[in-house]
Amino acid sequence: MDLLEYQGKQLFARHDVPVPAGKPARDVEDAVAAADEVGYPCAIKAQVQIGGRGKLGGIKIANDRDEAQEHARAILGMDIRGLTVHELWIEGASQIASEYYASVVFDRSAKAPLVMLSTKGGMDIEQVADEDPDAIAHLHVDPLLGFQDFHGRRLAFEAGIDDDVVRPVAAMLAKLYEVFASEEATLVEVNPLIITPEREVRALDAKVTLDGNALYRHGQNALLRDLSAEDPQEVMAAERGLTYVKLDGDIGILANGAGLSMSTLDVVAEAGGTPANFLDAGGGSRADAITAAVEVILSDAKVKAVLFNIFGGITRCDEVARGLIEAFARIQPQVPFVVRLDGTNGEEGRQLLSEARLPGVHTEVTMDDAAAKVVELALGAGG
Amino acid sequence: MDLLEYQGKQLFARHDVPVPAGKPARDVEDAVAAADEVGYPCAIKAQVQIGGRGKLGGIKIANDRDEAQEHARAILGMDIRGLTVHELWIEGASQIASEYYASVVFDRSAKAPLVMLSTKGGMDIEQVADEDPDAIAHLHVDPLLGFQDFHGRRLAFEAGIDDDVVRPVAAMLAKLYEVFASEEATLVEVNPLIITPEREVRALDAKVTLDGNALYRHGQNALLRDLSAEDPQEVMAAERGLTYVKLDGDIGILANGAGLSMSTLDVVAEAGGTPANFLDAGGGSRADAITAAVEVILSDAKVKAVLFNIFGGITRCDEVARGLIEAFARIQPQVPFVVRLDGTNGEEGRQLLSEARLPGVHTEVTMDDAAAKVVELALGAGG
Amino acid sequence: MSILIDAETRLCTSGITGREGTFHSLRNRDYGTQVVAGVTPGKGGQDVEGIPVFNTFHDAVEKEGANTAMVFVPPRFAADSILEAEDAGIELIICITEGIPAHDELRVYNTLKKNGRARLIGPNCPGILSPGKASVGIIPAMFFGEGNVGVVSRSGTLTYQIGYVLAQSGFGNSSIVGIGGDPVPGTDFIDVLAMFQEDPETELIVMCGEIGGDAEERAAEFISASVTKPVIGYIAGFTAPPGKTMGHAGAIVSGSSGGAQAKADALQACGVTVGKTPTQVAEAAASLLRV
Amino acid sequence: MSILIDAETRLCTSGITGREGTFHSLRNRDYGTQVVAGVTPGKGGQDVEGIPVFNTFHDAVEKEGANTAMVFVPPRFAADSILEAEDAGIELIICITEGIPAHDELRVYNTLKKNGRARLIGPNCPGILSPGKASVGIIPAMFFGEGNVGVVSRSGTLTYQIGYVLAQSGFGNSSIVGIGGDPVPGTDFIDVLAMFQEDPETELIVMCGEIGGDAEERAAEFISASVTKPVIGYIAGFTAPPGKTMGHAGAIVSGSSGGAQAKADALQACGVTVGKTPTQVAEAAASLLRV
Repeated sequence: MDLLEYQGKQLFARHDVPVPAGKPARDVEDAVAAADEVGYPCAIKAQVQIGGRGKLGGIKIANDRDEAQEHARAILGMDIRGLTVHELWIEGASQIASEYYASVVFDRSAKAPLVMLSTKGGMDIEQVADEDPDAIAHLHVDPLLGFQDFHGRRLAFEAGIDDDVVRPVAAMLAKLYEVFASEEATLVEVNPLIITPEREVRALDAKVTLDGNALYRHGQNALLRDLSAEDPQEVMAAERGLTYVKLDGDIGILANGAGLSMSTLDVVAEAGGTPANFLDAGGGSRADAITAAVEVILSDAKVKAVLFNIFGGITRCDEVARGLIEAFARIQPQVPFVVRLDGTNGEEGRQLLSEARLPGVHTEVTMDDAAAKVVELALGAGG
Repeated sequence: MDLLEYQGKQLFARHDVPVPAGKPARDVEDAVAAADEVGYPCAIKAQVQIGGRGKLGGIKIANDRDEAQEHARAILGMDIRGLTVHELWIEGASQIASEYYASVVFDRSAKAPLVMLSTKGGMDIEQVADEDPDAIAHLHVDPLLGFQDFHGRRLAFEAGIDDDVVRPVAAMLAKLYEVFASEEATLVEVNPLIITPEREVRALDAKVTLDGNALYRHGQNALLRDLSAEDPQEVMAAERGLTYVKLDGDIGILANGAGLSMSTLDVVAEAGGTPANFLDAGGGSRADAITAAVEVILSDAKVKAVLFNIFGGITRCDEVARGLIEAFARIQPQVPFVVRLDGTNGEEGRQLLSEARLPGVHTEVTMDDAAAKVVELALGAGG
Repeated sequence: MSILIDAETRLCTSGITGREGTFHSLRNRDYGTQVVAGVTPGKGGQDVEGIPVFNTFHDAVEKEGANTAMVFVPPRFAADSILEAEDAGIELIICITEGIPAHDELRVYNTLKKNGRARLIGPNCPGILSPGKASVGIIPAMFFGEGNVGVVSRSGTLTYQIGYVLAQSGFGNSSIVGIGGDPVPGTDFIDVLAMFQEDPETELIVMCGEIGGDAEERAAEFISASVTKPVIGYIAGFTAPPGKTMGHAGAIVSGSSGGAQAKADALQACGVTVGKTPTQVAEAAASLLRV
Repeated sequence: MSILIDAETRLCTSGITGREGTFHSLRNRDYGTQVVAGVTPGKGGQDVEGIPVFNTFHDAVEKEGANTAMVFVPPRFAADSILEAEDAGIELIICITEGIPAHDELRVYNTLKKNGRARLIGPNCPGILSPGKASVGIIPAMFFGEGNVGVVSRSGTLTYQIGYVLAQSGFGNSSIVGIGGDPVPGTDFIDVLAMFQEDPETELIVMCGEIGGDAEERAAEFISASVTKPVIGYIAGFTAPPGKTMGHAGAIVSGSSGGAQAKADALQACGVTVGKTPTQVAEAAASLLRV
């Protein structure tokens, strides 16, 4: 779960990571009140889960109330790389002597957290990594031991930050690691980490990704989820225990298991079609999950045909068939379906479907044939 | 640092270990007020850092105010195995369905914490260990991993506690481990851990030893130290950075390093003397530490002669000599001293002493000769 | 021959009294696996259709000689169950559970690695099938026969799909190993490739990867250096747009590495035949084995 | 020959710019030890009488090839310094610092054991002296000459005392190793006994124990099983009353085990000659070596 900047900063504050004082706002009036409270000059910052908003006009400095109103009005509702700004964060403008970059990420290859520090803050760090990799000091932390003081010192000395801030920056890294470990984050990134003219260290931005699987242990964090900032269909799917990712095409797809689901997209693409979505009905798909999945897929108006590709392991094909029958009873789909059922209870599932004689439902035996058929149907519908 | 029962229980309460509600008291009036507040029946418990007080009359149940007053009066000031009771703990009397034993100890051999659970609570656990070792379930915890849920379950099942309290007792063990690890204890013991008739789990006693070396990280715990319950000479020594243990004999002993100090006691004993104390002046004894040490040693009126046995490593013998000269200037000891100085700057030290011509100070070259001499002097003084 | 599980496997299921735990334990037993015990704390002394249930893995090991664990408990209890199995001396732990917190996986992985006593397969994996010998997990065993193709895969259903296509082409399997799609799998492609390389029955290896991470790239290097048997690769996720999470926590495309094409290229550069669809994998297997 | 340190030792002192750190580093250098670097965070680039100071152990290893660390920092920084030295690739770490929290020692010990890269001597120890070759720590080297007696001890000053008595009786030393008296020593008697057993120069081993713990009892078993060279034991603390702490955190007599007599008995039962005073140790050494 990606947090908005201000949510990340509130999390930081709980772990004594210094952040500028600020307030969130959801409309212009609140934003102006917040700016008055925070004081001028202040920064009006779009809260969206995507980087690069500064260059796109999503962050502006207000020197007085009029400017605060003007900027809040301009930023609220603006589109930043496909995301609409629903929320602002207003914080006191910081004076900056130096900008650093700091992060803790979950490194899958090393199976350990990776901590990074660079003096090239405020920039696109991937670009820094490409062009000047030595400018990023990094090390892995033994997760059984945790972050030690020497880790912080070593990063600070290797990154070549100013001598007088080695200790506070090292201490900041320890706190960011604490956020990472104790909040069960998979990413904690601060860019820029600033040094003020008074030589204070402060997190000017916060990018935090929490592990959704661990939220049950962090009740306070679970409340941070901002459904309005997420794709409504993806939210609908997630509420029903499905993983749904919207894509650009016109062939709705349901499969079980992430690997088979991705493979199904690939095979449909190979056959000349364009998938409308990725939908993993999960390992043990039951009838009601299948019904929900059909609803989610058809909520995308672009869908012209739907492919069900099920190979049963835990999933039982008869349950999938029942779910499909139930879905048809409830929502009478107007687009053709191609259904391929195989694996556990595959025969029972195919038998149920055949008996139900659902309108517009075609069955196929192989994945390749099913893909070919659904592409043909979608082209026919679109043509 | 050994905590009194009630200090341990207050620590427990901070970690959500359930304990009976209670109040401390230092005089009869406070004790009665505390009993009134806690309610009757209540337990009036002597607070001393030693076990077995129950059998010696240090714990009594008061059913009303008169009894509370009577018991408080009886227990305050009583002597329990050489310790005077200065403080009471008054807590609500608990009803007991079962008594268990639980502890977490620092196991030096295994270099890991050892957690124990037994249904033979309320008894001397060393006796249980001797007579019925299978009655104590125990396991080591990997300190890098920490206490896991399965540790608690396994101990609970192996100890054979009642089925219905397996979960709460396992959870209690996890909390006791948390006390051990997060407070940096070397011992956390609960005897008895009780099950009430309502099937609630509760720590009826608390024996906690904190690591004195780690107190700087636990400011709240450092305040718990009860100097009035400790030997005044040992406190005086500790304040001066010395490790002093009072013994029964008449030969005052100062050496540097725990091993050499103990060896000095042994050699004096071999020579027929009885040491009055153990005093380790530490690794880097300076003049002022030596002066303080002489004061501590001589504060014991039984001392008839004093042996200084110094072999210099970090300690420099000239500093020891200076300290001794300084001590003589300040306090004019009335008992003879035998001084053996060797090692770093030994010659300079001996030279300084020889020039100072301190009254009653004999120098010897070997440890054996020094021991023989001091025994001779003590016998002479005593005879 | 087979790898990891066979007729000597003595399985103990954690969470055996749950719906899925019971269902799959019995299926595994029906297949011929020695399912000697189950663990459900508080239900020690009961049995599940004749399989004795214990309170702890320690009891299951002591009383029934269990040497393999299958973990089927909900995600919040899974890490603890894996650690308990290892502590009890189980040498092979197969964790089916999906949705375990990533930091739990990190802790478990590093603890098992430190102690060096047990191998973990998964979590979030379908298990292992050694056709004709033993099945541990949820792989629908009826589709697979004995043979000489070893399969290792990050994905469950994709494994069945590919195994099924191979079976329809007449190939049987030495073992099928699902290593799972989670961020911190207990066992990597490399570990399983090394086992197949050593296994005399295995003549061809099929490796199914997917986008995210660099396990396939590292496997490619390992194949180039240490695997002499023919390997066919398959990568799912060519159609996945960058930056989108496709179900498995693992399936995240980050930057230029971790993408399906990069993985396919890495494998091909190391001499691995890469099929673009499951059907192509079967065709490649056919042509390689008939040489 | 000697054990642990010799002419190849390249020492880096952590805390070199402190009073004691400077004093003993220079003494060690005066003795002939190659003191190649020091570490004090924030003082990188300075030097201590020609010994370059670095900000991190990593720099000291990279730039000066340090292979041995001496830790002289205050107790609250010592665990971190040991872990840093190990992380930097130092293989032998000698920690002089006294008063390190017990849980820090537990964490450090178990981490070093897990990683298997470095040996820790101490903490709370006087260091190691290999007469004529190198001295690391605070042992007053002038009293000891080259020879064939290996000494291992839990106590600092007691070690000097016994070594001195031996020297006065004409015995020199292969190496003198102080393992320290703390609850969790990085290196035990057994480890050092094994090294002396393998060291061709060592013909006799003197082992100085003290009350508390069971390290001497375990050493006795090891000697019985694996040490063929003669061993003389000494135990301090016969006069210590039970239940009193005698300075070293280790010196606690608990129950019947851990007492001086029990330890002496255990050693004697395993064929070790036990002296009751340092002088008796020297006499025993004399009679054994003259046989």
